[in-house]
Amino acid sequence: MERVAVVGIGQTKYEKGKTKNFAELSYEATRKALDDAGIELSDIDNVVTTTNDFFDGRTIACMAVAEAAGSYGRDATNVEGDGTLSAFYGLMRTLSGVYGTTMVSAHCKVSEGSPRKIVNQAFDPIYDRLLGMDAISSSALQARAYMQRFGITEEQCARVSVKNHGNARNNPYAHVPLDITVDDVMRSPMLAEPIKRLDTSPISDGACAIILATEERARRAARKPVWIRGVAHCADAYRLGERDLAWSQPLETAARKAYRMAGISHPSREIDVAEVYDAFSYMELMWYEGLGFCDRGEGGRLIDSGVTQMGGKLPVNPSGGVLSAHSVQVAGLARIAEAVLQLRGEAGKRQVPGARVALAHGTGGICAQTHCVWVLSN
Amino acid sequence: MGTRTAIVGVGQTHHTSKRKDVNGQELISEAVKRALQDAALELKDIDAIVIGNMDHFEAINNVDCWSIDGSGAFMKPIMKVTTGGSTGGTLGSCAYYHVASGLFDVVMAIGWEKNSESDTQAAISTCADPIVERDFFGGAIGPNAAEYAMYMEQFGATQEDAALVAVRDHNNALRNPHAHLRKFITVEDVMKSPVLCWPIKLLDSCPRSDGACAVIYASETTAPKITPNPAWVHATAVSHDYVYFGDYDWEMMPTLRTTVDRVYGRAGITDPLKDVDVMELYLPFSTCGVVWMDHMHMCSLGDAPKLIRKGVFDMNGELPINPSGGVLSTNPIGATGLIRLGEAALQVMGRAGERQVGDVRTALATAFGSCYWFEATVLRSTKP
Amino acid sequence: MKDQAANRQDELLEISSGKAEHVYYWHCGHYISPFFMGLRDKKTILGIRCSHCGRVYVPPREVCGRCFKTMHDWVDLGSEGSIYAFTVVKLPYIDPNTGKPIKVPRTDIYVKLDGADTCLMHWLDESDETKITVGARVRAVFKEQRRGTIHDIECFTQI
Amino acid sequence: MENETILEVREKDGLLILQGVIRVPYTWAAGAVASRFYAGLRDRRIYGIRCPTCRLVMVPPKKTCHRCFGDLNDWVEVGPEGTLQTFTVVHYSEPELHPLRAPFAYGIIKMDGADTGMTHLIGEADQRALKEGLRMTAVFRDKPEGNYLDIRYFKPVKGAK
Repeated sequence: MERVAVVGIGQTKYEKGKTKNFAELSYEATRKALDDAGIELSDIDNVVTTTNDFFDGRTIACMAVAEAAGSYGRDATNVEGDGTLSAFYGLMRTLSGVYGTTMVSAHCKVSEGSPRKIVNQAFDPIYDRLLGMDAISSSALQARAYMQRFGITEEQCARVSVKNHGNARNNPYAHVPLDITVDDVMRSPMLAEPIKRLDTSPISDGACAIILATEERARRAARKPVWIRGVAHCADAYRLGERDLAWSQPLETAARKAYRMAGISHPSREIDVAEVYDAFSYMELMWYEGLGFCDRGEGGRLIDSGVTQMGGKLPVNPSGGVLSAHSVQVAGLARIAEAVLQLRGEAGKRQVPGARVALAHGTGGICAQTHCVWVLSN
Repeated sequence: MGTRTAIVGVGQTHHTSKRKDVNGQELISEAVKRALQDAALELKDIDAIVIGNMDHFEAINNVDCWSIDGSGAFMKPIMKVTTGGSTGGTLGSCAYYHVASGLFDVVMAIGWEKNSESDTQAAISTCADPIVERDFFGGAIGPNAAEYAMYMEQFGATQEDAALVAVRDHNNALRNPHAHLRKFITVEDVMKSPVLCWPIKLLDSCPRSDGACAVIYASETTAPKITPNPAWVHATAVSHDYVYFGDYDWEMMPTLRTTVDRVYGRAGITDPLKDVDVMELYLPFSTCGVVWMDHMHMCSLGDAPKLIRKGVFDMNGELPINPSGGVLSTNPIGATGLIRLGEAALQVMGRAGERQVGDVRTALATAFGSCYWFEATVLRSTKP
Repeated sequence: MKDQAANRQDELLEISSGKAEHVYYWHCGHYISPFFMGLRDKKTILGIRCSHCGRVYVPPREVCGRCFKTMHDWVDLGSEGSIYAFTVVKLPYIDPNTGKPIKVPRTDIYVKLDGADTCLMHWLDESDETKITVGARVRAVFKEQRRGTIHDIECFTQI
Repeated sequence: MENETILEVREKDGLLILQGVIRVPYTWAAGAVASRFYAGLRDRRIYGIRCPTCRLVMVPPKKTCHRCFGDLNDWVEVGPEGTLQTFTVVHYSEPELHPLRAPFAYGIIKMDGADTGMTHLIGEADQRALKEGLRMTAVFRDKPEGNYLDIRYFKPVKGAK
């Protein structure tokens, strides 16, 4: 792969009930990304937006943000899914030789619709949609399967929540920074066993944008470029009953491919910081395993060891992760943006000192049916 | 420099008004299997998949995830792209960029829709801004009807001119076994058909169809191994400039002009009538087949009716348009733009059967949707 | 591969969504809110001008897509303009807001308000297409009871 | 002129929030395979479909194997009992979605003779006694309607531990 860099990023603060409409929210992120890169829209030659027609309450939801994302007068397209996939498409356009500088943006106002009903629409209308499952109840099936198989405890999951909400206190963009204990998580209301209120991510509105550029174009940007070293994505089977819910093979497959591209053979040693898609606390433990940060079934022990805390050898989600701000399809793009800040050494109070290689991860679908893994370096 | 890319296989369903015998995933798998068969490939040869439709037609969230049984994306990379009516074009260019990036070798684009599963106009009306424009947006017909009313006023075009386009596309469909509507019609039939949105009548309009289409793209190293006659992508372009329907400038059609100017420029086309052998155009209404010809530089502003009356765009004319029967005869919306690309590719590959237009060296396919957004691709039998 | 299991058609089931209702709370944001309040409080239509290129947009929005600059220059466009384009809808499609067929005929118009560069979509109180002309002057008819939506304008009427 | 499609207008800090709604009904074709599955449920029989290549019996059935992409038509009856693979007890209420009142349970049940699990509701169970491996059996709806809830839920087999 030729060298492509992330040269600019922009995020809004993630909150519930943001007063800006889709376009205003999207513009805030794209404007910040341009200013961050020190370039103008005229330097951008194509745009990838990210939408979800159900969350936005309109079909062709990308119409609303076309101007605000900078589509006027330039080639634009739209991905529906996690922001890591739009960024992947942006990367491919940047590499194609047709374009050189790509704006990738995502917005979502989860608070405007009915998220549980919207997630329910991801189930098969022919079969199990009528069961009325949503993200919490379906993920609870996965959490149980995973914890049961490997002896993971609810306290270990709670530790993820404590860590990430605590980290969020250092992130001015985070929605839910909290100073909590494992006890607080354990005592929070039970939603769907074993998932409790504080094991879940919030309903957040927000937007994020990143700018990708070829090596030649990256030289024009004001910031130190952050290089994309490896990216891959992979999908599991659709039906929950056909999947191994306790082990994510597509994550391992995507990670291995991304590592191969990046020349990484020992992820836990070579990666300095990771931003992963922890929509529920148990997920972060599963992703440790799929990403090869530890052996299969060792996710609980890894969190216990403190390795993934700030100050540990491999801090995971210094930003507070998705548990602290979950603006659905924005969340994966935000992981990339946070990884970029880390590699630039501009992550402020959440900076992992001396970070040189960072991982960003996004998921899509019920119980994270698809995974996308990014490896970046400075 | 990116990897040169070609279309090497096309598969589609027999499009029809309602496929009760298959659900969405099963419909998709038919197109996928036919595309694989067409390219003599197996699923394991496909490195990545892109899929698209318009969400509110079937109310299925995360279609990429849902599609696995039909798309064959189990343990493969799959992503969903969507831009409304132009989704099919968006899919084609997404697959193209997958290969052009050098990251994937063989990539399949899948467009599909089961328009029978909801009220098409209701679902499409939700694309207008919900609080400003939705209630005044008569589905897709409204703006196009308004556009032709204006064109008739300005240039003295008639409803019969549009009817000629309807007759051309509908009757071309008689040669296409995959077309949804295959019925011989006359100008009189069109004129007598019921008015939907004045001046657009039933036979001026696209149907709503259930159908799917899959198109396989491959890199310059692999494409020649798959087929001796790949359809090479020479240029692809898009213009998505508008946010509100009220923003559009129907007199100058800037997004259409920008799109075609970009692809003509990139592919070195100066006179489309001479430089292009066949076009598969996303004309959702016969009226578009009149107005848009001007802006595609086939003639000067207002002269399209003259060319149409002369039969320039008929099967045996100077530049045949829509030998497949076009959108007027087949419209599973998320697939429609991809069918244009697939049909254009079949023409270039010389595999269009009864609807083949002689020896095709250059073909152009377009897609249209949303807020007058356009996409276009130029395919050639020669490598770029 | 057979496309149609036509002989078994009668056994083929369909699954219904039932009434399928999805409620949304759309934030009008910082530009559409003043626009709707203008309709509600002053019976006037507000646009916004790009101080860079001079284009006047209605409905107002934050950013001029061409210049990619924030706009601040609000313009009172009054309530009159001309018909840029129109269509008479005769197909009683399902109204996505209600799930019931719309009332037809219904005339949708694109109004070029005086002083604006883009059009506002709305209804015209005339459904006989022979009595409507492109370019005809129209005026917004405001409702008595207004609450801050696009329907504070009842419709447009030809002057 | 009839209109007012906006249900409610709220004003907050000088800005407006409009409550609107989308009411587009859908009718999904089950297709021949799912239709046959539902015909089976009408007779209180649960059918799966076998992939001869992958040697897997999938329940509910599907037309194409997601693993080898082969067409499937080898129907097999499975069950009537199966084992619970994973489950959750739901404590929150979402009346527009949930067919049962909270607290209730969802589970994935692998029917005897099947290789894939079926996600469904769990009823008539001591929720605190649920565990992996529990033997379950389907409870059918009295008047089948031709959808997934023609199985009302799965319940533990009497005396099962």
